[in-house]
Amino acid sequence: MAEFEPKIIAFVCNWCTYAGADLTGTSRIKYATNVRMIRLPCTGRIDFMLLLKAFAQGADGVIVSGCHPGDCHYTAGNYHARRRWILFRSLLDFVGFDTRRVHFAWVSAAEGAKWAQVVNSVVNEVRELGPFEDYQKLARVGVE
Amino acid sequence: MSRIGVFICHCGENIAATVDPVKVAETMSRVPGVVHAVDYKYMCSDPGQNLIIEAIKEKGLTGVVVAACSPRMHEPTFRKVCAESGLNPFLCEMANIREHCSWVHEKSDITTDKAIDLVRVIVEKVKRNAPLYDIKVPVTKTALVIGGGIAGIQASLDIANAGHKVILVERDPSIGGHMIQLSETFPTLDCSQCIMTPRMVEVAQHPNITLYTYSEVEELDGFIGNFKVKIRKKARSVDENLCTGCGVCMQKCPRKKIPSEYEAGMGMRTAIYIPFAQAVPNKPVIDKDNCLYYLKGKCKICEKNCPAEAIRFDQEDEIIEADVGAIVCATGFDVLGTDSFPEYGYGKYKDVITGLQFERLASASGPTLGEIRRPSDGKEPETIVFIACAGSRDPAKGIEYCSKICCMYTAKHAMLYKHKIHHGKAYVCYMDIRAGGKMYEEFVRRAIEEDGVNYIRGRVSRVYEQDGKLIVKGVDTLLGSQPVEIEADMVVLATAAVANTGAEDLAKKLRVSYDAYNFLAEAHPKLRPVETNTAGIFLAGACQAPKDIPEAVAQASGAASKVSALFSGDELSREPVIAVVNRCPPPVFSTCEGCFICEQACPYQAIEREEIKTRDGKLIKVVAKVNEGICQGCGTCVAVCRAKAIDLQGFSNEQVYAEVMAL
Amino acid sequence: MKLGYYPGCSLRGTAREFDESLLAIAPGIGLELEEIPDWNCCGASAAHNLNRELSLALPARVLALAEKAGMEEVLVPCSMCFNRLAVTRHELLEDEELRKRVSDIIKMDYQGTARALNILETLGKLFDEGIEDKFVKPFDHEVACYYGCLIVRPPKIVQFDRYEDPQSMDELMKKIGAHPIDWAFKVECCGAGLSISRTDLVAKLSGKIIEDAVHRGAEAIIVACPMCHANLDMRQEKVEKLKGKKYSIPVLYLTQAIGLALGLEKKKLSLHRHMVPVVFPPREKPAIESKSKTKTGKVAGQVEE
Amino acid sequence: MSSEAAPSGSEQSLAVRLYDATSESVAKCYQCGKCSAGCPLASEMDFPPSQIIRMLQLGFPSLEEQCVSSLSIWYCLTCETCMARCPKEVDLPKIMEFLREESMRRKKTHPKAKEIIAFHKAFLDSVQAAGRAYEIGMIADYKARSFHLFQDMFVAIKLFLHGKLKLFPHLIKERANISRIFSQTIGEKE
Repeated sequence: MAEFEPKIIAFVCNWCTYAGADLTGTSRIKYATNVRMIRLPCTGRIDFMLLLKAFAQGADGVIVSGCHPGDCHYTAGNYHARRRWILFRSLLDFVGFDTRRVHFAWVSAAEGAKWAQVVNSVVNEVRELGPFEDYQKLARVGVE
Repeated sequence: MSRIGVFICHCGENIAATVDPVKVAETMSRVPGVVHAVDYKYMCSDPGQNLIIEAIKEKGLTGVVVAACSPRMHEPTFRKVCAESGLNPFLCEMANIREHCSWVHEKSDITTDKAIDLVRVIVEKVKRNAPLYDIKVPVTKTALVIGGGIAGIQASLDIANAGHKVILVERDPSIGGHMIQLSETFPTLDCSQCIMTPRMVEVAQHPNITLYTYSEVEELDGFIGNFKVKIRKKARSVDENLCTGCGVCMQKCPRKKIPSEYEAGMGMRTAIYIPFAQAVPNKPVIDKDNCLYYLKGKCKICEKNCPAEAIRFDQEDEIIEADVGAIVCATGFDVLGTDSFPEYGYGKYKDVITGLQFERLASASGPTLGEIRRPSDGKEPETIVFIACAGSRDPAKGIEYCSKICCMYTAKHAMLYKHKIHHGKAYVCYMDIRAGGKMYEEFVRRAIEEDGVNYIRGRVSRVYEQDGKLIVKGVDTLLGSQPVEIEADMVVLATAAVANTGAEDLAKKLRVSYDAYNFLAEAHPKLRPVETNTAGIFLAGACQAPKDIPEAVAQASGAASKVSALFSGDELSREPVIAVVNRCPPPVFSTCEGCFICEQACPYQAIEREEIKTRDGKLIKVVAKVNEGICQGCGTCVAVCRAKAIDLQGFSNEQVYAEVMAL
Repeated sequence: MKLGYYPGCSLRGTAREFDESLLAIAPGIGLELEEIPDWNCCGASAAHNLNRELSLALPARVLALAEKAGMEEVLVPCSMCFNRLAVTRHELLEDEELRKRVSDIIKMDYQGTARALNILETLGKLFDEGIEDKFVKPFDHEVACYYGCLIVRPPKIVQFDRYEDPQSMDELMKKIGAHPIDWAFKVECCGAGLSISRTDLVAKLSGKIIEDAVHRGAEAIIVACPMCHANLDMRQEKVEKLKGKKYSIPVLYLTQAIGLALGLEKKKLSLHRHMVPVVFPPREKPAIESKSKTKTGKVAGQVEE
Repeated sequence: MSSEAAPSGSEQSLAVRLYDATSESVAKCYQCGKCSAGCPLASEMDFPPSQIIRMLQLGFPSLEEQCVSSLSIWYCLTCETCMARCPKEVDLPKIMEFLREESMRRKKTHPKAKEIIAFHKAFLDSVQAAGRAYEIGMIADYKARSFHLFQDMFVAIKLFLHGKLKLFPHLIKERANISRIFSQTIGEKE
């Protein structure tokens, strides 16, 4: 079987990271194809159930990326996101979820190259971790 | 069942080179709900757009997905296309298969597969899009201008001349600000009062301007186009309508030895006073802290002598409420207290004065009628030393930043001194000369070359008095840092410009942000210098940072034009991407529990409280309500809502989850 | 008030009159002093001219000793010692790593609880407790209060008085009936550590100070620092040579002035140890004043005899 | 910053080593000159304080050489006037202290500083020996070092007559402790 290709879902804010990824494109910087981007107005919009949903859908890793602290288009959204993430992560830890599969990043509209590098590094890291099957297993248990 | 049309763009080779559009279109056509899927070389071209228009008409599409470049590029284009053909523009979305796919990956099936995923995601979203309509906010076409200095005056006049109403609020008894205190202005040396007073009169007489002096902004509510302001009109103890400004009261007032604010302490005033001859309005106020009647309960001499019987000791503060659509903040600056400079002996030695005090000495309307005389004994100073950066660029005792105006006004001071006392010696102890500006450098050179002002590079360490002389211990860093001692008759400190007192409180009242030095913060340092990050509130003049007159005036006109633009229509219309609280009737079933976590999360204080009552007015519960004028649509409230009672139009939970499920 | 006491070397040598006069007035003003056992030299300007760690280790030992003796506040009359102790405490508390290193050098663990008090703030506190009535013989003279450089510096660390134009000593002097003059050299440097090695420079600097004090009609210079005293008193001859003038203006430790006001006789205050004799030429005054000031005449007289 | 540090470290610029040793950065200084303006001895110095800083800022070996071999660093009275008034709160006394040590290590002390160093050494010797400064011994020692045998003789005699000079040093008990302090810092008495 060919090398495992992880499936990465990225939740990005419209003003910084989405634009940053556009810049990656306009500057033709190549990066791994594994990532699928979902555009939101602000990382503050991210309800962390979305992350669980992503994993339930078979994602092997998730990227959450928004504006740098202080640069939020909505002044404070990214702070709220970060605060909630800190709590949420400890919950995930508690239930034995490998939080290395969730990657938090700050990519501004000017950081095209950084976006490519973030994606690549996450893809490699998750490739190391291998496919995420715990949920499927659990689901199956539920079925049987 | 939704009928989605999918349009795949080749963007010439830009997409087609690495992604196979045909395959994408073909795959999409098999997605349930997709009734139409085509690819074309240039979707944004007229023929491309026509494909969409026709499809909408023929197939009766309920949603359109254009898979092409970034929505940041062409979303408006395609939404317009939909609108023209009768489809609600918000039912049209773009899948970004160029910047996020074709340009960043090599040609391969994987790349095409990714493109397919990206399109499918948007298709699933659009299936759940609801028609949205731009939000219209009415605009009250009255501007509030806070601060009656040159910036506030300029802004008021510009807005008023554009045909809009203006309310100008000034804290002091008269408008005029710092500029009216100045003697002559650099680099042209024209008399400040001569150019200022006509503007002040114009303000007073302008039909569109309502002037409230001796007043302050008490409270502000509302949002862009719809602010509600409370203004406290402090009691003057004088009936302005009766008072003729004859000035008898001031002649009779027994309290004559009160340091005048206008004269920066170089002259005296009475307890009932008009700050200066050209004051607008030319009506006195009673300074309650110094008036014998208010202090001791007896005197009332002014009342006895007032021919117009205008004195009102029992007058009380008045609260004026007004609706305004925009606000210009022009509260100006203050000069740093020099008590932080014991080594320069300000306050200890009479003849060590501040730049502002020198302005009064040099001003024809000043206490010495424009003659430079030292405060201690009224003698003409034979030798005068100007110390630059007294407080500026001094993190230890003053402020870290450069006050910007001092280099120029110090050069002006030295020049004025030389013009008035030809034989006198003028020294300027400076660190750097910062004379960036039209005709500024030339001005400084003129002071040095033509008027023979002696510039010494080096900070002064200490000033002390000996035998009636002020010994200035300086240094010349251009002479190998040799200590230099000057026996001066008078020393002038170029005191730093700092944020005005109360700037912080005002900023909090207006909900605009301010920097570490309490200067009000602009929305963007380069591209939005007159806006604040609160929509509808603009900045003018030195309340934002130290500025000289031309800069302050320019920014004031800038702010005025922003306001005029805002007032050009009867309504503001804005994108409907905002949060809404679920309110399915009957109200009892509103899923909002009223926990108001959203209230704390909202960066814009856009969450309001709404009481749900029965018909007979019994309170059922309090729920959240989003003020659509204020909400900017970040969606933070949606994420924190436990009951999932708030949703974000255009990025609803349903839509976003559907996107994830599509992967 | 009970305080730890660190006299420092000079108060046991060239500046013994400072020590002696302080101990002499202590009971009178309700001050109880307990000397730090086995204290050592603070290193003064020498140590921190030659080696930084030494300049910290020596004072650190003193402070550590005080701490061991359970002293929280230590009176340090010599302002050089005071400066060294205050700065050392500050630096060690700022930099834990440094504190460990120094603690290791001195083989004692200095925690930073013991802190140095200078003579001015100490007397200030005592005088606030209303002991004016004890000053039976007002020290009725025009005096120039000379603070020297180190008692108010570095402002950020010592955080005491107005560092450019200090007032604390002037206040003390007013309380004992003296008339402090307003002059310009309160905190100018006298030449301090160069006293022996570069007398010429010292004479130059001290010259300015004496000149201004005399010029503004001071009858005495009041000091709170052995260095200053040495340079203004011991070196006054040298200064006179340099300036080609005779000043012979007495230089008193403030403790001595206070002692005189308390009515102690000059021997107990070791006025005899000065190079410049402590005498006040009788001032000719306008008739009206002379009445009110007759008492003064006596005081001056007693000082002279 | 103890004197054992190898002189070889001097390949690094003085400014950098100064920072490592005292966390004082000369880059802070913007050369306003206020220190030189206030320094009581600026006019006597070969390089006024602000110039010393400037030379460190530029950091050319030749300039650093001039710094450590300057007379200024020995004339500094550590009266701290400069620091009290410096707008950037540069701790000049500390920097001077560092330069003096450097000067000694490089054996580049200014000839005119002979007496000053001699005095400081003498002072410390007496402290090292007795734990406290002991004037007669100190002065004798100083004269031996400085060869100013007769300077101040009269003053000394006067001092003695005024009972200000004790014939015998006061020895503290824990002298071992003191000598440890010395050996740990400036090393053995030469």
